[in-house]
Formats: sequence, C-alpha cells, structure tokens
Amino acid sequence: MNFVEHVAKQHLLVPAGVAVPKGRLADSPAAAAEAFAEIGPCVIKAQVPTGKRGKAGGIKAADSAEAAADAARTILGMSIAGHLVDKLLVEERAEIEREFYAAVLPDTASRSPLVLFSSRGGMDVEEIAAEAPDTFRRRPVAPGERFGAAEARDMLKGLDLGGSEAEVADILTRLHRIFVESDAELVEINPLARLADGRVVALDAKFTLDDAAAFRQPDLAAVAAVENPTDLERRGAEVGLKFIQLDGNVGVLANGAGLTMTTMDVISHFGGRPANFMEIGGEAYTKSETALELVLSNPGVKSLVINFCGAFARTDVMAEGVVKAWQALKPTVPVFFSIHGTGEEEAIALVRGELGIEPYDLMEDAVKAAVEAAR
Amino acid sequence: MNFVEHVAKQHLLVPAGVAVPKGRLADSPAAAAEAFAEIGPCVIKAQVPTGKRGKAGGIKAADSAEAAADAARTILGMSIAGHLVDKLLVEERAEIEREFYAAVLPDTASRSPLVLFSSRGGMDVEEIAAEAPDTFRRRPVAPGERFGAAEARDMLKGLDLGGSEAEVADILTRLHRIFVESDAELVEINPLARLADGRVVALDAKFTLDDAAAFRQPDLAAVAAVENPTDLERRGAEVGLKFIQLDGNVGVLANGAGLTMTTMDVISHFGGRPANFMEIGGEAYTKSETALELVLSNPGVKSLVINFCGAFARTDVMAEGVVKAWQALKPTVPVFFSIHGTGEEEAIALVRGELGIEPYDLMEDAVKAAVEAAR
Amino acid sequence: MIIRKHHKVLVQGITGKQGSFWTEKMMACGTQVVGGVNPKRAGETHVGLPVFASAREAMAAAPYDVAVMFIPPAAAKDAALDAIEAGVKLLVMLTEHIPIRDVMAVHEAARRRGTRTVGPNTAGLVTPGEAFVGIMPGHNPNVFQPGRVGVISRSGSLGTLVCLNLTRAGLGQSAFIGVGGDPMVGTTTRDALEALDRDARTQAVALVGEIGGVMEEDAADYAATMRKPVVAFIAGRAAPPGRKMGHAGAIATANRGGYASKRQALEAAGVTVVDTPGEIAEACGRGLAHGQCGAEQGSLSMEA
Amino acid sequence: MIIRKHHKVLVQGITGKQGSFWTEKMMACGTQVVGGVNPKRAGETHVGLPVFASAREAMAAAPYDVAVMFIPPAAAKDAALDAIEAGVKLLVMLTEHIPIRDVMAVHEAARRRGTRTVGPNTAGLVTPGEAFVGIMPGHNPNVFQPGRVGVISRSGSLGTLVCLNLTRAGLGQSAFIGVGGDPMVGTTTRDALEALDRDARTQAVALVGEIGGVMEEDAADYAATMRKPVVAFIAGRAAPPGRKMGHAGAIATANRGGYASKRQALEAAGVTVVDTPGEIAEACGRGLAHGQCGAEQGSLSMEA
Repeated sequence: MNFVEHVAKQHLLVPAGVAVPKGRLADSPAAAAEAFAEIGPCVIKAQVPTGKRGKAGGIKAADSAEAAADAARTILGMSIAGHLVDKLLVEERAEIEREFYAAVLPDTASRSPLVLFSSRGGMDVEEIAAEAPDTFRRRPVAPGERFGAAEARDMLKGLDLGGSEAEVADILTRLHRIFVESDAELVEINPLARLADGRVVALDAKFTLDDAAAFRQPDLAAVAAVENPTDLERRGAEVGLKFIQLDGNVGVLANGAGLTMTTMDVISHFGGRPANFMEIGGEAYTKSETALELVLSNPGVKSLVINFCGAFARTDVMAEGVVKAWQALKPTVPVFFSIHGTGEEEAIALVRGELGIEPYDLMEDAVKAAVEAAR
Repeated sequence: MNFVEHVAKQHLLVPAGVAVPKGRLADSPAAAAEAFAEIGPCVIKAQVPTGKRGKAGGIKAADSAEAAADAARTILGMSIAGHLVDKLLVEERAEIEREFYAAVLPDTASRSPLVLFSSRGGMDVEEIAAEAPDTFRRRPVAPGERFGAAEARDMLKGLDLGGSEAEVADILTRLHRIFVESDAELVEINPLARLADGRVVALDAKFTLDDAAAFRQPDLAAVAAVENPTDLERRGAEVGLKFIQLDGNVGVLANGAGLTMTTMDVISHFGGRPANFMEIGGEAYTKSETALELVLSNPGVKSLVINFCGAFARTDVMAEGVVKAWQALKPTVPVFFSIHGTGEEEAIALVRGELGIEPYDLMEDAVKAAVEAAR
Repeated sequence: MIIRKHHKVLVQGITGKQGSFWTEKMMACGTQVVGGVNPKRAGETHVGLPVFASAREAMAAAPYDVAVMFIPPAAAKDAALDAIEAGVKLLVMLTEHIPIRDVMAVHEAARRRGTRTVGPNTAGLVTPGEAFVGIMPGHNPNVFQPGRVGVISRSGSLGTLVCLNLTRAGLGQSAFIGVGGDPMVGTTTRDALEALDRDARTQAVALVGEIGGVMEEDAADYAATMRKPVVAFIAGRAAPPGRKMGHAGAIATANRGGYASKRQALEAAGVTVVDTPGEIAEACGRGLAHGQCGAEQGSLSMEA
Repeated sequence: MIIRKHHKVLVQGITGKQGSFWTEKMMACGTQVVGGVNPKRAGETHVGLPVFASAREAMAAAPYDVAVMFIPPAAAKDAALDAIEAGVKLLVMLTEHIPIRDVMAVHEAARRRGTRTVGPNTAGLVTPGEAFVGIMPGHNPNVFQPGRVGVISRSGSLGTLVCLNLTRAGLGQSAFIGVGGDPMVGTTTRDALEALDRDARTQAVALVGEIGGVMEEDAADYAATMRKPVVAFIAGRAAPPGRKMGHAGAIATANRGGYASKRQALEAAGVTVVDTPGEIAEACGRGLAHGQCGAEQGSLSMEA
C-alpha cells in the first residue's frame, strides 16, 4: 500500500521527528492562493500515491497567489497513473544547497532491514547505484541490532555531507525506526535536502506499508484507505456491487437502490451522515456477505444499519451472508437491524440466534440508534 | 462501454459511410514522426475512452515531424481519467469552416431513439441547448419508423448549414442506422465539421455500447475489450487473482505461479504465444471458476491449456470450478487438459464425465495440441 | 394497471426457478393463473398448470388478460412481442437489463397494439385480497392488507416498506403499482396516479419516488388536479449529486430530476411530501381524516 | 534439510482443517509425528496425537527434531519463535503472506539459535519411502518414488510436475526440497544444492528455479564445484519483463534475476538447462548414465 506524500510526511516522518518543509493542503485554486498567502513562494504538488508526478505535470512552482491558483487549476482534476488529483500539497520553496538520498527496505541477502544512503539525491536509486557508486552506502541492520547515531555516522564515513553529518545520521536512525515500527516495505526520502539555512529536511517522502502487516497497523491502514477512497468502490464494481463511499460514519446495508437511498436519507434526517451507498438489489441480494465486507472496510464506519425489506430479495439469504461476514470479520462497530418482507421469520431468527441481536421493528428506530452510536 | 475515438471511427463511422479525416495510429514518438511524414500538419490525440482529453493535455497540434514526435513523447504515458495513454491518433489537420453537433440517444419521453443536431458544435450538448437553442433540433424516430434523407432534411429545416444540408442529412441517417444496428447507448459526432474544401467529416466520435446488449454485439464487445486490456486485470486483482493479459492466443489456467510460468514457457517453446498469466496457487485454488471466466474473457484466446499439478491445491476442486464455468459460459474455444497430483482421479473423472474431454498425460502434449489449435 | 381477482394471468418463463416460485406465491394469493409458457416444455404440466409453446398458443387455449414475464434479458423482447401479438391487455415486465433497443421496440409494438406495459424492471402489481403478479411479498399479511391507500413505487424494496407501514397503521392498500426502476418504463408514475385516481377503492395515494428522471415532476402536474390526498416520499435526498445510484434512471442532475426539483413540483401541486417513509402512513391517515376522499368519483372499468 | 524416517515431527496448528488433513497424509507416508500444538486445546488428542500448549511444552513431553507450521500469517512469528526457543533443529514454514518484519525476526532468531528454517511459503520436504512434511502429494505413488534424483523447487506445483516426470522415467527421487516462493527464505537453492551434494543417495540433482531474485545465480557458483550432474529448469522465460508473476520474489529485472542471467550462470557452471519440464527426467537419465555419480562422497550426518 503506497502512501501519498503528505500522509507519509504527517503520519510517519513528522511524528518520528524528521523535519519537512512548511506546507498546507489545498483542494481548490482559492485554497492554493490562500496557502500562498501564508507560505510565500511555493511548490504545488499533486497528492497521488505514485511516483513520476513531476513528469506527469503534477508539480509546479508558484511565485504569486495568482500563479498558485493557476497551478492548482491545472493540476486538480488531472489523472496521474489512474489517480484523480483532488488534493494538492502547497509547500514552501526551500533554497536547496545539497540533495541526498535515504531509504530503508528489506534485504534478501542479509534477511534484515537495509539502510541505504547516498550523498547524491534527486534521482532514482538505480541511477545512483550505477552512476555514483562512490556516494552510495548500504548497511543491513539485523533485527534486534542497535542502529543509533554512532552506527549511522559509521555508515556515513568518507562521504562529504557539507557539515550535515550529525543531522543526516540522526535522520537515518529515525528512518530505520519508522521502517521497523510501522511495518514498512519501503520508506524513502528523495531528496533529503540540506537547505541554505542549514536545516536538513525531507522534500519528498515515500512510504509503502507491508500489506501482509496491515492487520496490525490499523491506523495506517485506515489513513491509506481514506486517501484512496475509490479502491473500495472499484472492488465493489468488480464483484458486481454498486458501492459508493461517502464521508459519513453510519454504514448502510440495504436491499434495493430505493431502500438504500431511503436508509441514507433517514440517517441524514436524524442528523447522522451515511458512510456509503451500496446496491444489493435484484440478483445481487445473494452477495450480502461481500457487500458487508466492503461496507465494513470503509474506515469511516462507526456504526451500521442493516435494513432489509424483502420482495424479490430474500431476507433469509441476505441475513445468512451477513452472519457469515460478521463471524469472519468480527467487527467491533455496533450494528442495528430492521428486517421485513420475504423470509423475515428465518432472517430474524438467524440474526437473533447467531449474532444475539434483536432487530428493530421500525427502520427509523434502527437508524436513530445507529446515528446515536456513531456520535 | 465507451469506445475510444479511433475505434468508434474505424469500426462504426467508416463502415457506415461517414467520412473521417485521414489518420494513423502511433504508439511511439518515432511512429508519430512517421505518421507526420505521410499526413503532414496534424493533430495528435490520446486514444483513451473518456472525454475531456483536450483539457487533460491529451491533444496537441504538430507542424513538423519533430513537433509530432515531441507531442507524442509528452502525451504517451500520461494518464487521463485513469486510462494510461499508450496509443495516439495522428490525424490530418483539417481546415474547418463550420462546426456542427450530431448525436443519437434513447429518449425516455418518446421511448424512441432521438436524433439531435445543432448547427453549432464543438461544445457540450448542454451548453448548446442552453446557449443556442435556436440552432438545436430534436427528432424522435419511433422503432420501425423511416428516417431517411427526406426526414433528416425536414428536421434540419430553418438551420443555416452553409450549403451542406444534403451531406449533413445523409450523415444523420447513417448515424441513426449505427445507433439502431449497433445497440448504441450514445453515438455522437462533435464536432462534425464542414471543411474548406466542402467535405463534411467527423472530427471526433463517441460511441457507447449498451452493456445489456453486448451479448449480441460480440465483435464490438471484443474490440472494446482489446482496447481496455487492463480492465480484466483489474477484475482479477479485485477478486484476489493475479491475472496478466498478454497478446498471445493460447489461454493458460494452471495452479501455482511456477507451474503457470512453466506452462507459458512451454507454449512459447512450441511456437505458440501465451494469452495470459493467471495465478491460482495457494488458497486461490478454490477460485478456478472465476479464474477461467477471466481467462476466457480475453478476446485473444483461441485455444486453452488447463494444466493442474496438485500439491496443496486439490485438482478435484479446481476441476469442479472449471466444469462449472465451462457449463455456464459454453465457450467454443478448444481446451486441452493435463491433470496430475492431489485429487487427480476425481478431477480426471469429472472432466471426462462432464465435458467429455480426455486429459493428456503429458503437459507438453496438451500444450502442443493447444498451440496447434490456436493457429 | 391495477391487478384484479377476475384477471386471468399467463406466466412467461413459468418453468424457471423464479417463475415456479413466484407462480405458486401468486396463486396462493388468489391470482387466477391460467398457464405458462416455455416453448421447450409445451404440453407438460408445471406447478399444476398447462405449459404452452407461446403466448399466442396460450391465448387460444386459455384466454388471459395479463402476462407476466420471468424471462432473461436476451429473450425478453421476443417474449414481450409474443404476448403483445397474442393480444394481452396488460404486460408486466419484471426483467432488468433488457437492451434499450429491445425496450423501445416493445414499447412501440405495445403502443400500436394498444397494450398496456408495466416495467421493465418492475416488482409487479398487488391488490391485497384480490391478486398479485410479480416479485413482491404479496403473500405476506404483515406487508399487504386490503385497505384504502393506493401505492406507487419505482422500487420493490422501498414499496414493500411503505406497504408494511400502511398495514401497521391499519390503512392497508387498495392497490400497489410498481412502475419499475428503468429509465424507460411503459407505465409512468403519472399513469399510475391517474389509474388510482379513477379507482373507487383508493381513497388516498402514497407516491414513492426516487431521484433521477422526471416521472415525479410529470406526475405532479396531474396530482394538482386531484381531489384525493397524495402523500409522497422521494428517496435520494442524501445522495451525492451526479452519481448513479443503482437504478439506471437515478442520476441527480442540477435542474429537473433532482430531489429539490421533485419535492418542489409535488408540493406546488398540493402533495404532502414527507421526510421518512415512516411518516407516509401517518400523513395518509391525516389526509383521509380530512375527508378529502374521492371514493365515489372513480370508475370501475378495466384500467389495464 | 532432507526429511528422514527417523525424524520426529511436531505439527504446529494441528487442529485446523489443513493441519489435520496433512498430518494424516504425513503419517500415512511413514512420518513420525509425535504430536501437535494448539494452546486452546492442550491436553486433548487430535488425529490420534497429543496436543500441547506450546512447542516448548511439547519438546519436554515428546522430543522432536522438526516442526512444521500450519499457522496463519498473523500468528506465524510467535509460533516460529516458540519452536526455535524449544530447540527444534529444522523449522518448516508453509505459511504465505507473513509480514516481512516477522520473517526477518524469525530468521534472526534462528540464526542465533542455530535453527535451520525452510520457507516461508514452502510446499515442504519429501523423501520418498521415508517421510514427508508439508503440503505436497507425498502420499501419491504416481508422483513420488524412492530413487536417485534430488529435486529442489521454489514452487510446489512445478515441483510436483517434475517429481511426477522423474517417477515415470523410473528414476524416482532421493529427496524433494521445497525452498519456498517468498523472496526471503531461510534455506536457499544453494543451501539445498549443498545438502543434496552431501547426500549419499542423491546421484543427480534437478534444480527447478524461477525468474526473480538471485538464488539460482548463487546456486550456480556452488554447482560449478559439484561432481554430481545437475539439470535445471527455470520457469518464466516467456514472462513479460518487469511484472510480478505471483510470487513476491519473481520480478524479472534487466540484469540479474532474469531468465537469461540465470540460464547463463547455470550453464557456465556446467549445469544442463532444459527448455521444458518434460526434458528434465531425460537429461537426468543421461547425466546418470555418464556415470558422473558422486554417491560415495556424501556424508550421512543430520543435515538439518
């Protein structure tokens, strides 16, 4: 799972004590102009979880509020490697003296994390290794082995860092810690810059979460999911489910487009915010298990309304899928049912028996309870 | 299903007798320069099935071979609305005198195809309807009703087409025929241009196939699938199957990455070209049904090798999935099996009993037969 | 398009899983099913009914008024044309995902022949205590009870919910008309409203709409002329604009077709628009209490 | 890492569906399974074997040499460390998708303790006629027969195919070593090659590699020093460059790791590289006929 730059910076580098340039997020030309007013001469960067943003035209400098707005206008709505740009990072334009490269990744040979550094940054690591091998250092750090300032300085020996050895060594130890503690598959700063004022800051940042470890990094996984909202939607589409992810916190699972929209409306009516639209009407009613998985994959969901009103769709079949998904995923969010129509006796008995939950008689009451629980 | 411009032109407009500018496809800067040499001053357009290509920077003019190559370099590799640009249409730059708008779409009110025309083109139909309603004509044509040149001219009455009334009327009748015969959800030419030399040509073209009718438009569906190769790959990924679509014609279904790669290798070895990679190893072996559907959705597949060698993966379970998919899809491509290892007796009996096919003993023989059959 | 006890019904695609299941439900509710169609099994008996080779053959052997289609999309057009040519009065098309060209061809054939079509993608028609055709829980007494409110719905699930609420409120239903979720349906919300206005047993109407299309706006024009109370609920108020919500027709647009447009049009026509489906029954009750009931003005003609 | 009849085996995660299924298969092949682990069911008997709370507890009650893990990814690290601390000599990790950090921690603990690890993501080890651990069809006589060729494979399915071919050719297998499909495995192809070189019963080696990583290149250095014939097949020749082929380690890169690099390295080391898996058996047969067998040079020590 690749993280966008500003998330990697704010959720990983900054908490670990690695300095980044002053920056603000913007999602409109006006916001970019405002950010300029605060920050001054700046770089405006598309926030999409992929490299090659510069090549795609997703990075522009601006020297005035108008230029910032213009750049934002151009970049917003672009699509870079399949990601629609809907967010920009407006960042102070640092006066760069030197560019370095720093990264940590798993090393097959040593079966350990490998710290990489080069006193030449700004290009691909393959290019650095090929073109400037003298500037390149690699140090595996066995699990449990110490990698403190002394070890980092030892690794940097013989490189000219223009007087920034101590700062760089410090940053390498922090990067190593991020790698280990956050289950990274890659953490990379390129370029890591020494500025004219002597600060060493991460101009860009890449973080890839080890997908196999996402289960124990729920905060990071949630952050990543929020930043890529369309992934869940795409997953839904591919299994024939019309799933639309919204920014509310009450998850919705209902059968039929009409009933689903209505459930969302009633959530809004009672002051809540629906977290999704999900269509399991028609033949798709047999897919309630997958549908529930999708709804619960939305990290915004704080409570859940399951509202079945069976006509063609059999509520007993849907309830079976729900119970299956529930038992597999063991979610901790509170769930509120309302079940009526075709198959209701079996469906209610199943939910009662397997989940120990008593469905509400009125959907309005189920929704009210869910809205309350999500607060 | 939206079609890219050059497919809409070549597979729908041109066969129906609607003129389009001279053009050539290019997939590299060199090819664009070559196309320039043949065509002269040109427009270079990203071939992705989405609108707003101009806004995204996907359309550029070129007045020299170098400029054409430069434009190609810039546009290739761009990503527009999630579609990677890997193909360009290099089209003669027509000297435009007038731009019109023409389209046919289904009309709810009349429950009939609706022919739309405006003597002002080049902007959205909503804009035309709002800003230039006088130039706008709408004519529903009930199924079975005649829409010939007389009817089309009648529809155009009162509009100034600069002397191109007959050509435009003719084009409208052809557009209507395309709509009906090709199960369109939309067919649109915008702009439809009258050139300085008097020709009326479709500068751009949009065609959307009614997905519900794809089953009876196999040629169009196949064309569309070929033009969006990553869609299948994405579908695979979303159901947890690693599917890579290749440009060969021998489909591959095998368990385990190693065996799958080997099957592909042996296909190549015998002079064939594998049509895909597909991973159903590990737990994914239970997904052979979905996997086979994906493999068969690849329009390039002319024959199929199913090569199971069960260790952890049970060949009987995989064979069950294959039989299910086969019976549901009733594909007409010849299939060649080789089945060994865990569960082989049941698997072979099933394939023999349900599909009436005798698996080959050696995978090499199955592959040879498949390569032969694909020729 | 109100289904009646005296209507004779043909089930096209009767031998399929859904066809069999729902035919039995329909008959259990008193619907007079006279037979079914499956060209491959003509001459057999299925769920106790004769199977015919075509709707035309069936018409000769066992005349019927209504045909209901349990037919997959690719075969739907032929089945529909068969029934229309056979002279069916009312054709109920449950099928979703019929190609648009076929839908248009069927509507055109129906128009020429004077056949009333309902759907495609409708959940069907129910008249509690009389009959039902389609895929609604017409057999569930918690949902459907003979009563005074006519219900129009584009959605089967939402229609079920509203009928359930009306039954709990003791009002019941005079008729349920599922107009269908497709953008191009044979019977519009307005058509259904007119039929319920003419129906003597209907004393109030619950109109269950959705965003997308302009059927609710069109119906509002007619509602303005009615004396019976009309209560409406429009699903999709909270839907994000510009995104398709499952039904092909439900795209909220800036002007007509959106929630605001529909609500405004209906309120301007004197329709009570409620915020939750739970309020429909209460609002119908209030409307009926005001005595605005037009029970005597309807006709009892065959509306199909 | 050759599994032997005299090895005593512990099954971690024995009570699960796969653990139970494969434990019975292993025992049917003569493997001496002494018990299993499941902390929640300690004290019970499962598939006729005692269940212990931990690998350490098991070691005290029923000493063993080998532990094989039927453990889901999230619990794999703890189970592995438990077995390593218990003093197991050989740890076979079947699990796929273990977090990288955990894999590195397990390898480091194993290194310190002197434990041999196989995997993760291995299909296991088979010595026909003696024993097997893992998820291979060790019980299928069409696939495995005692014989003269040692087989090394990253892939279970492809390894099965090659063993099948060797059995048909009448050569059989002296041992099968599944090194695993993960990029960071405890026993490399080179390690396995060394073990088979030392093994007296192995007279030739079939090396089944895949594109990605550099294990085959590393093994080639050792193969150059061997007297026993080595025949190799490398999967992925036809794979499009730069795309991941299922196994996380299998990315074809421009220089090392690609098909050409592996083939070149192996051929330079005197290894016969064949084009199809079907040719392996024949090439092994030719190698054996040339009499290049080093049957007498190996040791019979415990290689784990």
